[in-house]
Amino acid sequence: MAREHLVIVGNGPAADEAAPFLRKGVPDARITIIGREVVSYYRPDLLPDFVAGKIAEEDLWVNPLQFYKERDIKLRLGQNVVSVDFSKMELALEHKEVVRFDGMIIATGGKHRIPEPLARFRELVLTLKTVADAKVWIEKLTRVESVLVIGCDLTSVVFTKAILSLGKQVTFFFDPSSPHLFGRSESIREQLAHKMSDLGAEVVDCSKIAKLVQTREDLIEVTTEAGQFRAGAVGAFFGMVPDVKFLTGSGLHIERGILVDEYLQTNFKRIYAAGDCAQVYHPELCDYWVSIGYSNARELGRIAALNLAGEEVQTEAPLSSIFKIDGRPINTSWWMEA
Amino acid sequence: MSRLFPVPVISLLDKRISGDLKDGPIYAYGTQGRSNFPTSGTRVGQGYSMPEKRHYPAPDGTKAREVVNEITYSADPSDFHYMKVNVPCRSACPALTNIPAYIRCLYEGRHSRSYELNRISNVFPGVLGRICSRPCEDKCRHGEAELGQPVNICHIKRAASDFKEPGHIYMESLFAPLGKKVCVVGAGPAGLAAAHDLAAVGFDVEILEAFDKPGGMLMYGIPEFRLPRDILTAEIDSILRLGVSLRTGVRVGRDVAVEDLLADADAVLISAGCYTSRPMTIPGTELSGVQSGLDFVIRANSGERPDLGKKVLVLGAGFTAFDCARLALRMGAEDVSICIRATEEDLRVTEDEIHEAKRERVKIQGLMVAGRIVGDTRVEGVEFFRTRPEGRRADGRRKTVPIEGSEFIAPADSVLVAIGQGAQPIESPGDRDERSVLKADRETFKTSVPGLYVAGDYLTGPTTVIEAIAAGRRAAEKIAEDLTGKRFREWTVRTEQAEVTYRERHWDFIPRQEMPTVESVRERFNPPERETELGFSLEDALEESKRCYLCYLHYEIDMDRCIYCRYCIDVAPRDCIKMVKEVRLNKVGAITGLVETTNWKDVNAVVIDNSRCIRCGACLKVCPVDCISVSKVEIVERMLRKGK
Amino acid sequence: MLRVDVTVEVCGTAGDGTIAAGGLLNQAMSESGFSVLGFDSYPAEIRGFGRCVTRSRIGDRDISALEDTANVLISLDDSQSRARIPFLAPNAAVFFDSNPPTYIQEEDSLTSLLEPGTVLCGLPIADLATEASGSARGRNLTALGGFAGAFGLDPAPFRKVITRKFEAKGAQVLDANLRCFEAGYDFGREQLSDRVPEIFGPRNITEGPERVMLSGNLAIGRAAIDAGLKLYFGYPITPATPIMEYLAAKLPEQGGQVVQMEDEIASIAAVLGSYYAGSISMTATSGPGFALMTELIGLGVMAEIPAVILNAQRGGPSTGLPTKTEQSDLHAAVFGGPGDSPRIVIAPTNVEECYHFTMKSFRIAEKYQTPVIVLTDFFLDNRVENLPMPKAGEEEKAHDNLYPSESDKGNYKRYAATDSGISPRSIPGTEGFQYTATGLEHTEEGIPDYSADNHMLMSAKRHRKIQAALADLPAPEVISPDGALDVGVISWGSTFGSVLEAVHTAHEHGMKVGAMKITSLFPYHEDLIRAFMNRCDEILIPELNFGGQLADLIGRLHGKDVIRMNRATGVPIAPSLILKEIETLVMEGGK
Amino acid sequence: MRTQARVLAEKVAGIRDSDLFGVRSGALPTWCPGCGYYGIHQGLNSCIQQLGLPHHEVVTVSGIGCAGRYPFFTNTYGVHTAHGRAVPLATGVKMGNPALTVYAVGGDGDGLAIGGGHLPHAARRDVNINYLLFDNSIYGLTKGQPSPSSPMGMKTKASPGGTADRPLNATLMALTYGATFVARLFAGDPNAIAEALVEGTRHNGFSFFHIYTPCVTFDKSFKTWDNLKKWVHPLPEDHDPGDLRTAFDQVLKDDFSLGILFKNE
Repeated sequence: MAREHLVIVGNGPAADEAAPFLRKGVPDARITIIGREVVSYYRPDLLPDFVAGKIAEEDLWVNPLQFYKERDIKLRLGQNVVSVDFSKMELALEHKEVVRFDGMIIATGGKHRIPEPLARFRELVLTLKTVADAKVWIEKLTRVESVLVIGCDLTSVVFTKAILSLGKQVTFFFDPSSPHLFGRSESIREQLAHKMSDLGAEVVDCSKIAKLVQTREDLIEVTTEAGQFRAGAVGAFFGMVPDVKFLTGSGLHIERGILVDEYLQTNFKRIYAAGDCAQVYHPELCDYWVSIGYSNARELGRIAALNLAGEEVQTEAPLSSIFKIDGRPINTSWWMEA
Repeated sequence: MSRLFPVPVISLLDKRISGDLKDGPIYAYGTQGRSNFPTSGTRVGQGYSMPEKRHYPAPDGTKAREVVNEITYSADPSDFHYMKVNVPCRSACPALTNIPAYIRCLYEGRHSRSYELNRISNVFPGVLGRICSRPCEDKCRHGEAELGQPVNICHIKRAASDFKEPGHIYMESLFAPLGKKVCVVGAGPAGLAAAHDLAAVGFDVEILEAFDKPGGMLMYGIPEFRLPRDILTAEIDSILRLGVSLRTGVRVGRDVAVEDLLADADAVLISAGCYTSRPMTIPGTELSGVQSGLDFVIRANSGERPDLGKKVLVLGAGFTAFDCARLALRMGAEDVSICIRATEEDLRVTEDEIHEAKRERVKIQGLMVAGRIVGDTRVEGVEFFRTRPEGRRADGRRKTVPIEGSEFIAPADSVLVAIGQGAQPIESPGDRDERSVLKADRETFKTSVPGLYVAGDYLTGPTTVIEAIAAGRRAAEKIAEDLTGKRFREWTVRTEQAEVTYRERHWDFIPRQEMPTVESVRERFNPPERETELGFSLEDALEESKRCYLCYLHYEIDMDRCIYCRYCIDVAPRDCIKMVKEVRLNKVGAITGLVETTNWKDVNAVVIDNSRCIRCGACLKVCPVDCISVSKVEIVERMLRKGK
Repeated sequence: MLRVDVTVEVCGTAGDGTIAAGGLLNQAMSESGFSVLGFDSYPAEIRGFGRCVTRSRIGDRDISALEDTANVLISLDDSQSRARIPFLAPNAAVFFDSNPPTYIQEEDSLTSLLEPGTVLCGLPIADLATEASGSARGRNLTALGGFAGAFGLDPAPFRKVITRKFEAKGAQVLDANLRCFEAGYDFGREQLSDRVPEIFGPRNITEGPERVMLSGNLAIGRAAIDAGLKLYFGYPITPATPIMEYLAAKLPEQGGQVVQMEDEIASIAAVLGSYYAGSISMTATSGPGFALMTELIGLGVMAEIPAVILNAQRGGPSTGLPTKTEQSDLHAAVFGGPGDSPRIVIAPTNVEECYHFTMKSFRIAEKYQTPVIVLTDFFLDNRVENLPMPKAGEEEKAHDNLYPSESDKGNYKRYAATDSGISPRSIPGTEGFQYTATGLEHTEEGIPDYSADNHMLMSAKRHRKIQAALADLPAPEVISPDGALDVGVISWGSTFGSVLEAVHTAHEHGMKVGAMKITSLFPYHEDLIRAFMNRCDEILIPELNFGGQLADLIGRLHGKDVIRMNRATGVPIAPSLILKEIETLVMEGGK
Repeated sequence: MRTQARVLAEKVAGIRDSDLFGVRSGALPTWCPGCGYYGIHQGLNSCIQQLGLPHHEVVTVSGIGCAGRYPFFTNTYGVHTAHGRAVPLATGVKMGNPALTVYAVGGDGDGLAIGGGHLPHAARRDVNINYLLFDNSIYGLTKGQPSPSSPMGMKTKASPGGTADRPLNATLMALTYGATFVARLFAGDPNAIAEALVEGTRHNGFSFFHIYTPCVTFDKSFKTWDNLKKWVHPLPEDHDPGDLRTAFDQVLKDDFSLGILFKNE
């Protein structure tokens, strides 16, 4: 009789937390992590520091390969799940390999959201999600002095601080028209605005970006209703949208993220979702909430693993409804997407 | 991914398959393909040159026939079944549009003919090329798992209409006047399609239309930014020019009684569509600022510019809801949300539609259901419950349940309710349903009153344009039969030998061409009626048409000459050629299974599985004994001059 | 120590162009200034079964060996490459087709076996090749390109060697192949270069009761007749010809036939054929003809077809001394021919034995389904003895083939690996027991199979069978007083006659001497021989050859070196010579 | 009609019931896809079936080479012998049990080179076996070296400058050696092969079948499917197989006229 096969899709914080717990819970199962990036797990939350040069690339890496060997966890890196059939409990990889599984934790996290009209100038806009992105920034920052940060999510704040520390000049755009974490409360925005300018960023509260033009290398001209701006580089920070496209049509309940109950189980048995890609329903709230940020992701990863291993662990009342940034509590129980 | 909301395939094909309709004999039996060698019985070494004409016995033992390069016709159910399985796009089309043929025509530069091939089966190519629900693309073989993306069939159709010769006029094949009159009520897609077919077989047709312009939902239900009116009117005119007379502004049942019409004509067809919006049964719908989405769209399409305020909530999940939302933005609204019970995945619209709507900043908010509309005289907002998805309904759509105590209020300046429409009762004799709408048989279209017929959405409830057109055409066929006792056209499967494959392997790797749209959202909004989709350039259209596998081509191996060398299998792009032990058939003689084997003893035949074949032609090129033949198989509508 | 030390494996099924790709890789890398050592292994089949693997070790200094682990695996056929995974170094890079024509299950896939840390380099090999050239034929070059691009190797040398290889085939072919390579190269550079480790170092390294008179031959001929021989196939050769002539006169009387074939190869082939068809037959020849037969004797051993071959030894090598006697074909008979091919070799020492051993050979050949070689020599064949007409008892004549039982029908194993090693042998015309006899290594069912386990199993079976034959083979005879002996003389063939006479004389002189006659030369009765040797202080082996072929064969069984008495004279050894040798040995022993 | 699934199904069922392929073994041939040998295989199968020979009374003997593999793909008794030795071994089989029907198969290398010495004697001995020579003018199993029937100047890995030797004409040889049944055929026409084989098998004596076949893997220039199809053509209508002289004339003036060239009962 073949060993049962538990698959973790994604290789971010949630996945990384889930794997060892899963191994503890089910000592003799096959465990496979399937990650799209070719590199093994690293700390995404440290990327801004990496860009700022505060830490070296090695500092990003978390586990040596030995870690996975010891725990008999199969790493499939640079492999991309393109579809899942939950009736057959099979998933298909990009290179057309079909993998059977008996249980699954989906922890694909989020991907960057670039709303209209910026989307039309996608190639002029940089983001920060992966090591690869970070390296692009590092290379860029060797050549440019000014950076324009549009839209504000958590990363944008940390990132702004990081590049300020490099002595670059930053123009920080609030785009109220585009909903984001702080989109709900004026007061938070003001406070944040102050914080930013204290740090030395030029803060502009303005929406309606008309167009971006690359006037010459390392110079981008941004036309907005609040006038013209120039910057060496433009970064877009409108938060993440769950990376769940490959699941459409699979019959999995998906709204923004993958809908899961308080045990992080989806509408399929033994299929769990954790981290940024999960949209967790909580009975106390009578509503859904979405985890944001590194620590929440790890926590959810752990819970999903324990539950897949047969325990019954509930998520606490929205963990991150009180999510602190620079001491300010932020409600992330819900967020919008254009 | 294929957003598959079930589109019922028109029953005509199914009828042929189920063998209920047995018209027309099987004309002849197929050629054995090109040959360099005698297949049997000849003295050793005879006749190595390619024969000009050859005789082959028919499998049923009837005497042999000339068949090389002969075109054969068949009404055998198994052949219709073959078409259904092997030309998936076409069987998916309610109007049975000959998709591979028109795509190929376009590629060959015969743009007008390409348009005509469409016109023959779906009457409104220019219109459908823009707004069709494209059941075909969900079934396109190119969209199968390892093969990539479906062919952009719909937009090639538009290209055919865009690039046909200017002033192109389609020469209809007409029958002599019959001296009988049919009156069609409602100039919508169904009505117009029916009128066209009736006129074409020689009836004197008059259409009565309640609005002051013909077109029905095409004219009033579909926003102009999707469907420019000149395109529409041109195609309506090409129907009217068959001598169909049109009276607009006449509301049957009010301005004129159905009885009178019946007295005046040999038959009356009611195809009045669905114009009554389904009322929302929650408190507050009477408040000002709340209106039916359909009414809003109709007003907007009649040239009005209703003021909706800044924040608009649209309740509904269909195309109408999206029309409302996108129109609202064009009417000056700033913050428009479509609120749906379930999730995006359950929307009954195409992915492009969602993408474009989002680009125009329409927000789609899921998992919420309206509890009541709040406000004292004017709408101020809507109170929603959160919902939780719970399995699916029989029709495959998602079930959701409201969550107790999850109420929240979303502010709104106006609310558009687009939760579906129904037919409007018309004053007339005949049995009616509980909503006092005329009842009729869905196959024969007959009502309880002799000579009175009902068709289209009015009969079936809201469907798609292509379904309505198909319905209209079927109704016309029935009426003609009832009134004359004969048939004017018949469906047969036409098989013609094809010497070439028309394709090149590398075409299979061309990526799907996407429809270019007006980039800037701003430009889209002024003028608001500007068409959002720009249409393919000729280059794009040609490139896209190359992608079509041309599934109407049939590949076959002649076992009499096959040496079982498996060369074809070796070069096959996928598991489309099989070593077969036996072929399983169902009761009508259609293939239900190829039993494969790798036991050499049991390999009785090497068979091309046309339902897997991507018509790349690789096998044909390598076959050492030339035992692979290609033929072009199409369902055609043959005119029966004498009638049957 | 090598700064650059990379072992690259290209693996695919024969027909994928694996060997070609490996060859181009080697050339290109050496063109680039690396030093390269390549090793290919591929089966004879073009298609079907058969894995092709090329290994290339690439370094920046001279290399003198192959590594056992590979740093890079380029897979042209994942089903074959899977077997190479265990030979991959940690962090190896694996190149494979990322868009195969159909879906594959995890348990059949390459990627599912990879250790954590293996660098996955998937590229749509077939698609790229087809896009580039219209066919997937060039995919080996595309894969190669992907490898080169990924590691950022200089494409120029690759282009150069590809051009060199294909320009002869015309511009089109060359162009197609180049395009395939480029397609892979570009993909590798753009998509894969960021993931592979930098193992090639800096580029462009440039360092670098009524008695009758009977001869041996006649005895053999009579034995054949008495055994019921039906067919004799042969080719004239001294000293065997008389056998054919005798049979040509006698065989027709009993419905048999002598066929003079075109050569010895045809003769042994025909013998095997008739035995396969179920009728007994034989051939007789001498050294040169025997040499020609060795390949088909191998076939007999492998396909387990009986055959009786009489080798009348004469002086050699080559045409040698056609009319002189010698015992120099022992090794050729026992070991002759390639591969582990155990066969039965018996040698009569006198005319009577010529009769009985020939008789016996038909039965043994059939019972043990293998060629039996009867070694005589010119001297034995041609000398005439007077002896009672030898007559074989019925049991001696009895045929002894193991037929398959009806119950085997449906799952007949022609080569079943039984304990005895003997498998049921069906005869053509028997329904339901069709099989193909083959010279290829095969399974118990007779299907070709080169797997290690199978070759081990079947080799063991064949050796087991031959050893089992000892039960039916004549045991060595000892002529000696009891107790310890100063000298033991061991001999075979015609020479034994001389030995026997010499030893008898020695006994008369009161010497403690013994003689042993060995007639079963392969297999031989090891324990009996050893027992005899243990009683002897010295072992003397006189032979009519230069090297001492019997001494070589059994000498090892003695505690110390045996004393060889070799004569390459072409004439029999006189008993006196042997006796003299014995005396000297006894003297020395006494001192 | 071609779209008639019924016709297809009946056809396949027909083939199954005819047991045409009962002569095959269960093993899938290891020949390259597209190999001409499949055509010959097809021809021999239908011959055995047409003659209604019990499979256990047929012995197929082969040498080495791609053709050597033949016996593994049939349900008859078989011997896969050493290189070039099919004919003498087949002789032994036939003489060993004359009740058996014996087919010897081999390639041009097997039959004209290493085994070339056996053909004349099998012919003059007129032993009642049937010898099928698969002539593709190339060594396939060893990956493409020239064979005794390769045309002069043929370039291969082993003859980069082109072969210097003149090709052998197997048909001419067989006639010369006095074979009593000689046919020349083409792998692309299994039906013709079957018919010739039926006649040849009935013939009491040595029957020689010279069969042109391509090697799709290693010969891209000479005996390719396309070339052979272009070249081959039937013997003249009036050709008299009873007359050795006309047979010679045919063979000397035309390498590609196919059919039964000579037959002497």
